Amino acid sequence: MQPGALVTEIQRFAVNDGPGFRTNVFLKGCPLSCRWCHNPETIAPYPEIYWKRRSCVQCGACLDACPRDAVNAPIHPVEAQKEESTYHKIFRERCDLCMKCVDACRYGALEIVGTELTVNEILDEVERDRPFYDNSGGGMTVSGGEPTAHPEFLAQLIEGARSRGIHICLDTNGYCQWDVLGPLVQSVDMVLYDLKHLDSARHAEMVGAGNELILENLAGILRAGKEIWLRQPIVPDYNDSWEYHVKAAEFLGQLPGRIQRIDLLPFHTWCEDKYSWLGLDWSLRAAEPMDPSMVEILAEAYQARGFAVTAGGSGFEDNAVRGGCRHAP
Amino acid sequence: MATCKDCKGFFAREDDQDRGDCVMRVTDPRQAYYKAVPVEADKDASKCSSFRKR
Amino acid sequence: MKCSACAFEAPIGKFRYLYNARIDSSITMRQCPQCEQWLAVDELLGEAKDVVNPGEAPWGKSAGIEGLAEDVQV
Amino acid sequence: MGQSTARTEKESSVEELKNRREWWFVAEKTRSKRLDYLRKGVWKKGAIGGNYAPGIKIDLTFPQLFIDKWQEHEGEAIMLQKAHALAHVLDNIPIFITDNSQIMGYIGSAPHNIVWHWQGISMVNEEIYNEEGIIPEPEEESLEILANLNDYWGGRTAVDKLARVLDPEDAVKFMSGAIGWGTPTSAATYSTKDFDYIFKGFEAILAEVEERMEETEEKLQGNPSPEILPLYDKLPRWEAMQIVLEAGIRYAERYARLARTLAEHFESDPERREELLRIAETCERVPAKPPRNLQESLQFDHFVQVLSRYETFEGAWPHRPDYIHGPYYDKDVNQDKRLSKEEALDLVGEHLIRTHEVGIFAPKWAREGLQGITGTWVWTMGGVKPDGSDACNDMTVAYMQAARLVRVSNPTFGFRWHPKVKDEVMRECFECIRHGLGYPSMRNDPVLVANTVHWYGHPVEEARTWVHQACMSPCPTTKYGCQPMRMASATANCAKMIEYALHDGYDPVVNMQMGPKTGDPREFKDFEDLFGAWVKQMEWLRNILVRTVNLGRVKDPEFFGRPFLSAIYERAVETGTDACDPSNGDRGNAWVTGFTWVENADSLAAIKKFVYDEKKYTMDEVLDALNANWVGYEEMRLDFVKNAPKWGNDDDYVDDLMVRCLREVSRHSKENRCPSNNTWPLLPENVSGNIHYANLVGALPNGRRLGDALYDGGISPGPGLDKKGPTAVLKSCGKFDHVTDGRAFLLNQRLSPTQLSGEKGYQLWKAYMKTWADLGLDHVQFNMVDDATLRAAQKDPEKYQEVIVRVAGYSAHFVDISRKTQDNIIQRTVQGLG
Repeated sequence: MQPGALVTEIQRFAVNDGPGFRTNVFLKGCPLSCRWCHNPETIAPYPEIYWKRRSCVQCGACLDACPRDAVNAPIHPVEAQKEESTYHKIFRERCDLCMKCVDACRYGALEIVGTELTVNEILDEVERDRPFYDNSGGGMTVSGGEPTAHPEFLAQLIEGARSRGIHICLDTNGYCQWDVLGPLVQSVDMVLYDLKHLDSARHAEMVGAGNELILENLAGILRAGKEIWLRQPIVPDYNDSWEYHVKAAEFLGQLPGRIQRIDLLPFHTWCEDKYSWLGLDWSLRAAEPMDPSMVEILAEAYQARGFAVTAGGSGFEDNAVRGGCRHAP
Repeated sequence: MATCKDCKGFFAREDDQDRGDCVMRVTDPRQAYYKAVPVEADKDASKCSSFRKR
Repeated sequence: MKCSACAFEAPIGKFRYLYNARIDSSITMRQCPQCEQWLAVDELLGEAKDVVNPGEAPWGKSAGIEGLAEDVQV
Repeated sequence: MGQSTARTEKESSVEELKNRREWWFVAEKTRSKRLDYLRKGVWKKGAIGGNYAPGIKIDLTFPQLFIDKWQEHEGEAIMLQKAHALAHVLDNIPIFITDNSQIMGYIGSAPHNIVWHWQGISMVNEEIYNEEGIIPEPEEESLEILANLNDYWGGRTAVDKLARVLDPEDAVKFMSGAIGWGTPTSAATYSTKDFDYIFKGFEAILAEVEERMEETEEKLQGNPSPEILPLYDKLPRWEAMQIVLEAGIRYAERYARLARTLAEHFESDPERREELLRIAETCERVPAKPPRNLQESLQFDHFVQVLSRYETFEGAWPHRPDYIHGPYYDKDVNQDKRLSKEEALDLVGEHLIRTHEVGIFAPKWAREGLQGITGTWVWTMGGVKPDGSDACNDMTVAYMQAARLVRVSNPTFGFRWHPKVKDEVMRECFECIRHGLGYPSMRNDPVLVANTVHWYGHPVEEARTWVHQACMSPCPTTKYGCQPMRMASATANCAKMIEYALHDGYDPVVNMQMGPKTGDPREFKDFEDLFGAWVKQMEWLRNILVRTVNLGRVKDPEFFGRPFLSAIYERAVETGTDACDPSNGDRGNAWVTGFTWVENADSLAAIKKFVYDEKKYTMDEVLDALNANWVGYEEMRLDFVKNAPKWGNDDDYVDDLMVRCLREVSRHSKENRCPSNNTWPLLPENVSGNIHYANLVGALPNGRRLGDALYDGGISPGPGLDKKGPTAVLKSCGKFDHVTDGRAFLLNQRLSPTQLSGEKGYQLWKAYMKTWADLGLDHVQFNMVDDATLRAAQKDPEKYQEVIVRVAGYSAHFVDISRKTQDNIIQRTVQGLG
């Protein structure tokens, strides 16, 4: 039996995560805890339970099934579904994730998120969209969570994809020792690299760790000459000022190598359901989603320094489309 | 007796003066158009609501 | 099953089946034989959950091309 | 100040409207005044919610003029009798010229009138009494006219006559409504037309007819022999052709006369006066003689379409206008510079409008199937020339641009994609899709040309001339390729195949033994037994439909008669036959339209997995659940829906079954033969049969109950059951061969405007289409989920269960997510950032 890793989703037809049509493999587990995280189900390195309030009829079957009294008693579904309701089905602190409640649910309201898959299981699925990769310069994007949190598995996944001739994109937050990250970076075709804040204290405040290692690794990747797209999530009142981006552009311009593209990703709140499905409170729940035109203004700070920059990070922007398969003769 | 050929809207055919077109302007709720219906020149027009003496 | 509009009671089959909300959900539309009200029914529990008012196109928009170029006239 | 500022304001507001994707208003602001007037002048002829718009009236002048002459010629050969009646109509029906218009011809005596074709089925004729509001005033008088017409035609219509020769058992089953629909007669039909031939001009065809008649009369005077006996019947047919062709020329001359009268006596505007004189000149020239410029070619085309729609109910509009008119556009705009691009666009836009405004009365049940439109008028664009080179031209582009300006829901376009299509043309297609028109549908030309050769043996050069015969099926437009009538009246309700296989041929919905007895499924020892039963039911169902339609086709010249269509069919002119007579060299281009097809694969897969592979349920349990319409078996039903493999997820378990089913049908398609001794392939599509049959198909193992809508689309997965996204759908659909496994396969896909905005949207779509082509699919059409739909989905979630929002890193059923998120997604959609 091959070793496996927890995967939350293998998403085909991804068009904003590297060049062309891609299949995103979301590995579960992340050492950082960004406050705006759009995939909160990928943070914990173990399977979790989604409770989808809109599917729940409050029948109580899960309550009967739970051996640890970790299930909240039924209330009227209308009450539970109210926008402002804080009701959640599972008491997370008492739950040991035995998943008996999920088995008992007949309405699909309880769902396990995180399935252990082997390298071959993942790649068999990824390979299914090969014709789309061939026509768009696409391939597999390993994402998370933080894929480098599973270095051995990731190395095998990359090796497997390479032997099958699949273009590989590593989507990483860079929070990883260089002796682990370096070889991984070397083995992929390109890197999507997150940059959250240049000020380490501000970084730590929102992300849960300082940025020194991340900036060091960024320089390392550039020195190695690997193709890299820098991804900057733009969060209101955090890293959305013009001055900040002028500085960031200056900083990036001085790094020891070329950044092929900078993607500015405007903050949105589409993930708030995932927080509520997990029973987590989200500190940014009340924040307003960002007006995308804001990002286009910020982009000018980078263009002024000659960077290729996108708002939204599409894999089909002019400068992203490579046309055809890299394996073509 | 008023006949079609006495009407302003009657236009005899070049190849046959006994026949012709009765041409009318019509305005409906969406558009305006001219309508033509073939008629005999000697047709009784005394009951025609759109008869206009030439 | 009991009609949530008029409280008429009969086996579920007596409530005329109309259609499903979605093939993979257990909520269906049925009609009360007494008051003719449309009901949203949970087929798992055999219970009327709610009264519903039918829309013009009960099956939703067809996924075909028809009608997409709306014939709007101002 | 003044003009330049005003222009800037106008432009910037157009820009704003574009950003807001308010395409209707963009069109209104950018089209010419003429097109704006003509577009807004259209009386909407399609029914909304089954009812005609206020003000729409049935044209009674037409049937009355017709019957006057028809009765006068009682007893003559049917084609001749009809020719006299039609000529009388064309000579006397009121005609009109709308302000600003340049293309003439309308079916009916006023713009708000629709024609009623009463010669098809008397049962349907009675439907007209159930209509409110469409009987012209004074109502009492009109009703009397209608009653007299119905009295006369009762028992005399084409289907009435056909019903008398059908096998009674077939007739009962065919008419049960459970297994098929359609009318096997050319009284309700559609035909492909060969404009290479037609554009010779009616005078040239008349000369040809004349020659044939002289030659034939000579033979009749010569040595008596059995060979000359059939010639006696040909003479009245040729005479009929002469009568209608001459009447067609006179009909055009009436417009010429009116235009001249207006120019000389009514019009004060010198520009319009000139236009009227040009109209007069045009209508004096065509259809008598070949067209010389774009206005003449469009006018000729439209006269032909109008004339054939006076002859019969044409429910589709097989056409390839860019190919036909392209050379004239090129000459006028590019070479002679007689027309500016804008002037040409006005003509092209009006061509769409003149087509859109055609209205034909249809009974309520048929209108409900075609919400909002008169017929499925799919025009064919692009493609290749007979020599295989790219046929796209400036006219292709002009039609796409005009479509975005006039935004009509009918006609729509089907685009023949091939590898040599230029990028600029692809962009035009994409713009139409992006503007939410829903068309063009994309057709894979190399695949469909090969398909046409495979099934009917058309020579490849001829196959390359194909147009959409109706919505989907390619048909060549050559002398022997043209199809005069709707052989697709063989329309199969395919879900019945699996339903009958599970009920020993008995139909539990209409309560009668329909198909053959294929055994009690409880006795089946393995899946192969069940599949064998399915094959037998499939064969039975196809056989009864094909038998009926074959008979209808052969009898059509006797029961209906097509003088005009025959006069523009080279092979009919040459042989003195009715165009519908299969003996005149017709190569056949028949197909069985397969409604509700995908349920078969999903149902078979569910049983194979749960009953035979995993033995999770017994056949007994399955049948009990189905017989109870799943009531009391909800948990089991959900298991069958969610945990059985479903088509469209790139899952070989069920996809292999789909392929196997199609291969069985294909084998049988070659065993069934049409009157020209050619094949009968299956063409899965639904139009709106998925709704129509909701109450006629019982519970199935895919989890449906009697009453539920069936899946939409011919090979589209069940709504909400395609869990793996659009690429997986294409992959599934690419597993069978679109050349040899069937005639054509309708696939609907939704894309979000967010993904398709900007240049990146085009690049994405292009790469997607390239893969679609590589996978060998023959068809795809895109439905953009616009923000209006999403707003409506918020208001009535139960009506929009299947709307899926797919954005970067996130996708969900729209109705599953919270209100706030929905609002945000709509906002994003409007702003257009991926």
